[in-house]
Amino acid sequence: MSVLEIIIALPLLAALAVWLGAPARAASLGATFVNLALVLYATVQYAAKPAGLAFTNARVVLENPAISFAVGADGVSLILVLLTSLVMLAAVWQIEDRPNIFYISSLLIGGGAMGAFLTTDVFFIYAFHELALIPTFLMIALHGRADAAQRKAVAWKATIYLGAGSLVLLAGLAWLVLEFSGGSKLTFDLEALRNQAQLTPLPAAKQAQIFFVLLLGFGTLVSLFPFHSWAAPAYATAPTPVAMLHSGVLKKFGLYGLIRIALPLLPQGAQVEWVQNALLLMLLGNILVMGLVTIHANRLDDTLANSSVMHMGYIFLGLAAGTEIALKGAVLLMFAHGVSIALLFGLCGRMRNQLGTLEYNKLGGLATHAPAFTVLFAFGAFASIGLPGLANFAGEVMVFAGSFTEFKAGELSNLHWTVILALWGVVMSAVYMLRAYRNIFHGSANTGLFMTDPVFSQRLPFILLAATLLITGCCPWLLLNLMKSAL
Amino acid sequence: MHASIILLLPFFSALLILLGHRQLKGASVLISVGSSIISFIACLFFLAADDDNRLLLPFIEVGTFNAGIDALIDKQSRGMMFIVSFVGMLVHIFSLGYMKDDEAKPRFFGSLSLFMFSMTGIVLAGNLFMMFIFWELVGLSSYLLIGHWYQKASAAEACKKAFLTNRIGDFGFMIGILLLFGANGGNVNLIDLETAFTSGPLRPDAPGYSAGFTTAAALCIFLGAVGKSAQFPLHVWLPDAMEGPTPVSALIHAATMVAAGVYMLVRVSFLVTASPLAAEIIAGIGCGTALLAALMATQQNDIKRVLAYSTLSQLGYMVMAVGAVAMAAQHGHQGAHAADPGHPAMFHLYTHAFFKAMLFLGSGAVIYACHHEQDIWKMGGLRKHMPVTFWTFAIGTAALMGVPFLSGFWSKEAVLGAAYDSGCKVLFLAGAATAALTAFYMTRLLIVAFFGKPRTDSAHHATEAPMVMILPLAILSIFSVLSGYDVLAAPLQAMKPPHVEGHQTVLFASLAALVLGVGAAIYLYRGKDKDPVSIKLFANKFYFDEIYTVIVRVCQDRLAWIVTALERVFVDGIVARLPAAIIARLGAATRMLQGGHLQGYTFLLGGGVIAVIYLVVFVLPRLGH
Amino acid sequence: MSVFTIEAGLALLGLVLLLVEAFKPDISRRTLGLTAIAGTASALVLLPFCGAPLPSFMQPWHLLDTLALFYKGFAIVITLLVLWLTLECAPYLTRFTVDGKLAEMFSLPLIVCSGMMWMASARDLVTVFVALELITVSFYVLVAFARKSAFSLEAGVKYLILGALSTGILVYGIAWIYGATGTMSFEGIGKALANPATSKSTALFGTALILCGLGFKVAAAPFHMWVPDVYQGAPTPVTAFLSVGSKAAGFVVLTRALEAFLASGSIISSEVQAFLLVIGSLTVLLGSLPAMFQTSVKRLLAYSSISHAGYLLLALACRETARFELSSGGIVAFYLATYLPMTVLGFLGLGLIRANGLGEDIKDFNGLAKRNPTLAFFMTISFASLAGLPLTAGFIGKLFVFLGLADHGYWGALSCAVIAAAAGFYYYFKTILAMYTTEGVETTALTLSTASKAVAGVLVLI
Amino acid sequence: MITLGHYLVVSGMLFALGLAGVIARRNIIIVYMCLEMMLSAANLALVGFSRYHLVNGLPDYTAQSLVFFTITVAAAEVAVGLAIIVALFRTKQSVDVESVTKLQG
Amino acid sequence: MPPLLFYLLALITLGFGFMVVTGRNPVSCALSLAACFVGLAALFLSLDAYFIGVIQILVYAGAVMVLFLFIIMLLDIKAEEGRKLSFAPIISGVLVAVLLVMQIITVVSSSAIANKSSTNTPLALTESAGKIGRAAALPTITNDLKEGTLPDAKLIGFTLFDQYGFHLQVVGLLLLVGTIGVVVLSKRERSSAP
Repeated sequence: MSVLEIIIALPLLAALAVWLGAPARAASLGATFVNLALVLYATVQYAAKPAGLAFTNARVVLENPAISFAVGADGVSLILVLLTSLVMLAAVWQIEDRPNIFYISSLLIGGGAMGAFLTTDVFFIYAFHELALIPTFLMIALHGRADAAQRKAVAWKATIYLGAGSLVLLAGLAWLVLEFSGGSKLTFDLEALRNQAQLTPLPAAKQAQIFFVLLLGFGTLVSLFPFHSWAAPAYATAPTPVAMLHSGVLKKFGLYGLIRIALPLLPQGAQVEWVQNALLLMLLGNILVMGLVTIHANRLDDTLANSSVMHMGYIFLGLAAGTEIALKGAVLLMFAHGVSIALLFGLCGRMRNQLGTLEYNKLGGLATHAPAFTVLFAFGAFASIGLPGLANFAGEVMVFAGSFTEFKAGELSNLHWTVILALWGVVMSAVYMLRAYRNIFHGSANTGLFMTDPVFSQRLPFILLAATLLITGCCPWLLLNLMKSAL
Repeated sequence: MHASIILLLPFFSALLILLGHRQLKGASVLISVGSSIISFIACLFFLAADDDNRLLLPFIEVGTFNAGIDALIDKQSRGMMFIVSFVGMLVHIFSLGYMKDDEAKPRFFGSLSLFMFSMTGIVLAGNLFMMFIFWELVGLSSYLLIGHWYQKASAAEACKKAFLTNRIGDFGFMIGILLLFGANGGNVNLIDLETAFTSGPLRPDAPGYSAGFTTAAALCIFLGAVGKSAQFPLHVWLPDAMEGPTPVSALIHAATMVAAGVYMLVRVSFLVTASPLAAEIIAGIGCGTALLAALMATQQNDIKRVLAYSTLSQLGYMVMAVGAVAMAAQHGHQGAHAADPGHPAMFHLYTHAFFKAMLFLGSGAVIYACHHEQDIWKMGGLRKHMPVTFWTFAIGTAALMGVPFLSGFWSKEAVLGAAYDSGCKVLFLAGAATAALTAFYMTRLLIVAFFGKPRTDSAHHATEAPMVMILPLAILSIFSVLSGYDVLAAPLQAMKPPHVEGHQTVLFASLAALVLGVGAAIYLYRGKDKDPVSIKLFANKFYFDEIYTVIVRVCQDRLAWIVTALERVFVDGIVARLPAAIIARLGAATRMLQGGHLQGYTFLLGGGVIAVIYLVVFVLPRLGH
Repeated sequence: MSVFTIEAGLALLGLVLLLVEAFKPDISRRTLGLTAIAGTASALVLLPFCGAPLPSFMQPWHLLDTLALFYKGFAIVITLLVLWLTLECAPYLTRFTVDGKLAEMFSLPLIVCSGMMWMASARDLVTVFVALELITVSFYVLVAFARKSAFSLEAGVKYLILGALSTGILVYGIAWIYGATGTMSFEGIGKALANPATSKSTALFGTALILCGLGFKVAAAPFHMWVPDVYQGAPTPVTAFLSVGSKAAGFVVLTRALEAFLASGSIISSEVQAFLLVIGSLTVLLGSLPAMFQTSVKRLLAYSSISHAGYLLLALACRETARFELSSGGIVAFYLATYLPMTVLGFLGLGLIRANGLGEDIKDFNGLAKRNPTLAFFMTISFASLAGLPLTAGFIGKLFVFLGLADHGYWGALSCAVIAAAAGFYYYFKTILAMYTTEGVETTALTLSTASKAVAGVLVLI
Repeated sequence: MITLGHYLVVSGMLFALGLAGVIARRNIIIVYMCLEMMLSAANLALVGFSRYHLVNGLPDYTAQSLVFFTITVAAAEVAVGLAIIVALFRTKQSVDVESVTKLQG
Repeated sequence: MPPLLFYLLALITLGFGFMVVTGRNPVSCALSLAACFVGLAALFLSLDAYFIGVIQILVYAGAVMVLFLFIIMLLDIKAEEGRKLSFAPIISGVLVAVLLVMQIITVVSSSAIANKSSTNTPLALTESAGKIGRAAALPTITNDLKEGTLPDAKLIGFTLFDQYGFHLQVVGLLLLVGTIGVVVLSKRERSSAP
């Protein structure tokens, strides 16, 4: 019995309990609190001796093909689990007088993400993610913020995209399993596969093919350009907790999968020329195209949703660079982006509930009446445009630096040009974020739309996230130490 | 030790104030001012500290990449540190009076402390990443301070503009840092970089040296300075930044932050020196900015804007000096104007900091006295109403014009000297012209605002500002007189360049320019109630804002619109809608099979059998295995 | 004690029930049903203890290997469930039967069950034919059983004509195979096919016909077109029985026949294999694509069962596996084993909703989550599993199929399967979504007998 | 010279004839007759094969017993089938295949 | 057997079969089906399958046909005179049939066993008398064989009860099910429900 198993089980059990009629808010909050505590405990434990997989434990499910419910955590997964438990706590906390299904789905999504991040068996990694997708879809379709027809359409779009993506992913994983199962038995155990991959590495060309399939599969889940068009409407429509959890946490699964499965098993796959160029093109699409799209958005939720698509580009950049610095930067960025976007979506949800609209030309001067709210929002906004001192900066700068480690004075490779263009994306994100900030909070207070600060207890979840941003922004090494031996 | 106090004290006060100002209302002001005073005292000790470069805080250490918060303590940082903390303290004190009845005082002082923190960071920065971090943070604090009165649309726009313009600069800065980072094997520590460029792998005669790279790196870094120090073409934000409270303008947009660009350039002057092309471009842009800004200044009517443009042109001066010195160095005039011990740009920065801060504070006092009236044509005759302000203001003006034996005189001469040595006459002449223009518009300002008779009753009832505001003015005026002399310069490590002889031309030029400018101004403006000359081009700042608006609208909004449309149509259409449609068609088609007619089914069944037999018996065997 | 006892016993029980009902008309249907259930249950309990070797005279046509045992157990389980489902649905079934009598609904399944068990261990075509016909004829009766409902009757007619047609094809095929190989036992056929002297075209002709005949039974395209209509028309328990029981029966025969056709060195193996691939791919597509536009859940399930048959065929196609020990027989068995609970669960929900006086359209599922969370929960699980969502049994089955195909490099078939699966996500989720949409027409709480709760719970656990 | 081939062709034609009838006719009873024809065609093929597949000099009677079963089964099928048809006629007053087209799509 | 006879029988079978398919009046269809089956039975006889031939006549031409006729009469189904026939099914039916026949002919012509005939594979009755295995238990069979007559019925009977005893049971069960079915499906509702 490993602590990780409790961490995974807790939210799911809580969800079940709520379904069976336990007091929703109490149960959920309790579960998430304990969960966060456990995660922190595990993190501290691990930080003491950050090496390899910890808290491992495996229960055999099937003999042949060998599938076992194996858990284990290293720095990367711990960071993501920390993210999950933080966001889940905040998401559950900020729910106000909503039906139980809000709590249930939040817990399910959170628990699914936990499972995906903590299991070390390809089968379960995949399975848990899918498990988390269902409530997302249901919630968008049932409690989304649009008229029934529209939100159903949005939900369908998301589901079809994600479903298709998952199937491509499944194909890719199946291919991996078939290639790397040593002996005459299929095995899904990541460690076994990795060992086999090290024993008998594939020719680079083949690695490239498999990697590309995985990239498409995972990429669709992360809204990699041009498979992104599900994301923005989905987030804009999704109920607040779902938007927070999916954009903040669940979306990171694809990247996690690439880092955890694709890169170790196919070390040369990402570096093969055509794959890398394709990836660079796609992520530029994310950054530049989506950047412009975001600039064009004129509602807060659109801006946020598109921006969260855009920022994936930087994480992919980290993967494309593939150096240790860049990868760790990418992980850091995943964490940072998760927290910041969750914070922003949470606040955005509050605004929508109180004001009923998010259109820039209808808003203005909110800072006058809701200063605390403004400060919290500023934390999120400035974090997401990569202001130093807030979490995202460290990640971004590491990604950039990591892409420049093998740079010879004089010649710039495609990667370097991509980085330079990506840097322009930073400017663009400043453009739209400040525009949003100025239109909503600055200017003369619009008397028609009036909003006050949330009560303190409702401020706490956001404060939690903001504090996380600040702390990890000032001391990124706290997280980096966890990854000493990883990657 | 001192370094960390100076750095962290304002940080914590800022944090405390910004997060908890609801709880500690008035106290926040005291905290901020107190911290500024303490750090000034600490800074005095700091002046005596000896050179070193030690890590204060860890930030990122991964593999070859470690960007810590480290302090590079040397002559330059010490001197700059003094300016920052000294002017900063005075501005804090001044603000006590100026912001007395502002309901958002805590926010103001909190941001001020935040600025002190970030500026300190820039000054102490020992590596480029750290410098970038604080580079951005000063951007933030200036954003907050410019937008202090965010209810005013103009202020809201101004702070946005400032931040974005700076972002563009930072874009270049970051690229430059990355280039250096990559080229120097992940080490961007200033000292190591210097060694790398002078004697290390990046020196001109090293194998695999690429001039293009050096120039590119230099220019990218310079772009950062362009943004921060508001050089052409990114200068547009500074005048608008005057929307912020006047003390802010004095501290940030005159004395310190905008000077950070110059400071940074001096820090990396080895890089500039390494690339002739870069040096020329920098010098060119510098003097261009100086000239243009001076021209614009001559037609401004808002007292703060006049000062703002003057700041622009002075910054141009400094940048030009950086370039010029580098060019001179390339021509072999080593020693004379080398970056160490004294750099003309730094020296001018130093003197300029005092008198320009004083001028701004003076204007602040004036505005305060005139109930936030900023149009100089609505003032007049203030000399009698507020004598102290007048005299300090006059001293400042004189210093700025470079009246002999005032601090400005020495520094300006040093800069012109550098321009002269650079071997490029254009620089020198432009510099001289700028000096003349400076004299002209400052005199104009002085005459219009302080002489003659009051033109409005707000000017009529103007009274002397309170003590807290007078005091800093007085102190600053002293400095702007003396800071040119070794008396102050030496202990304060102003990096005063040795006053080299043999620059008669320079001396005469500056004097001539002075006389010319002042004469013209007096002749034109004496006792006038409205502007006798009006040159639309200058008044409208060469229509830069208009041009930029167009560019932004075309290159950003239109483009965004188009791209969005394309994204919706193509990406979404091809990736999502098309396959969906195909599948739907197929589904409908297959559904047709289920007509519900028994005959149809039997036919299908029979046909199926035929087909299967055909396939299995006649086709597959042919295909072989 | 030998398996035969159980098989005969079940059939006998069926007859006894009939007699009882005939001579004691006032006996309550509940007693009848419970007796039948009890009998089946006891059979299930006894099954593991039937290791005893068969009497020698049965050896030639009665094979008793693990596969046979598995399918026997399978048959008993599904019969049990169907009987119980009948009991659950009795209230509205009786509305369509003559005099509200249901006795045959309890006895015929027992006979069918024994038929299936015989089929499971058939080792020659004669036995297959006889057992198959026993099942088919009983199903003619069962499908048309609720004959006062026009649908049931129409379904009966369609099933009758098409079924008889397929029987004809099957017999003709048997004739040709016999002609080509001169024997009817599977081993004999296998041997004969391994012998190059055998006339290939004749053998292929017979094989093709037989495969068509069996393809009809397992609802393989293009012989699937009866499935939606019949499934929709038939009484729900019968539909469940058809979609699981008769399909399973078809597949066990198919497995046996293929063992013969694809015996090592068989001259026609490659053709048969290719044929299976083609048919399988066709089936998954023709099953899932039309399903996307169905409004009746029952019909939807029918289509889904077609596509599942497709997956099973594909599984059969990956015969001797390239590298990994995934025997296609094993995969098929596993797939069916997982397919049983989820399908029955689906039909259970359907039946219960029907029993509560609602229709079988998707919109009748609206707000089910409100009206009866438990049932909604079970249904969700079942549909998710049918869709092959991870962590559900259905996923593993599909995964195996995919793995097998990928392992052999049958990329075309694999892509078809993937497309079908994607479509599957769509229409299953459509139903799930309906269950949770709050704009339910009326929110009358559905009643759900504890027994059914229990059984459903068990099914979910599996 | 009559060979097995002749018989097979005849049975095949009969089979095809039946199939054609099943497809073409609308009267269910006649459709059913055609089905019976197909079964008999199969029987003919079986008997033919059994005659020419001698086991130690005698026809192979396993095949013939299958024929026997087929006939019996056919009889049973006819019984049930006709019962269903009668039921149909009772409700629909018609035995036209076009009278059962409710279930579709 | 003389080819002529064979062709005659074939003609009878197929001809009446054709009439079944084309006939407008159900009764005539049923009758021609009966005739077709008689022809078929004759073909069986020509294949030395006397027993099968006989039961073909008894069961089919007798029982089944009577059943058909009975039902037709019972429901007194009108002839399809008035109704104009729809061509699509007919054409498709013909098409399928033609194709099938073509395929069968190709297969038959291509397979070796097809040209077995009573000359190249004659029945060897007397020789086989010795080696009929368990059937020898019945002396009559052996005797008949020794006399050179084919004890067709006896041999079938023996096979049925020796090898296929179980299947007989199953078929019996099947018939029973059929009966049940008929009862279930065609019993009238008791009008006076108590």
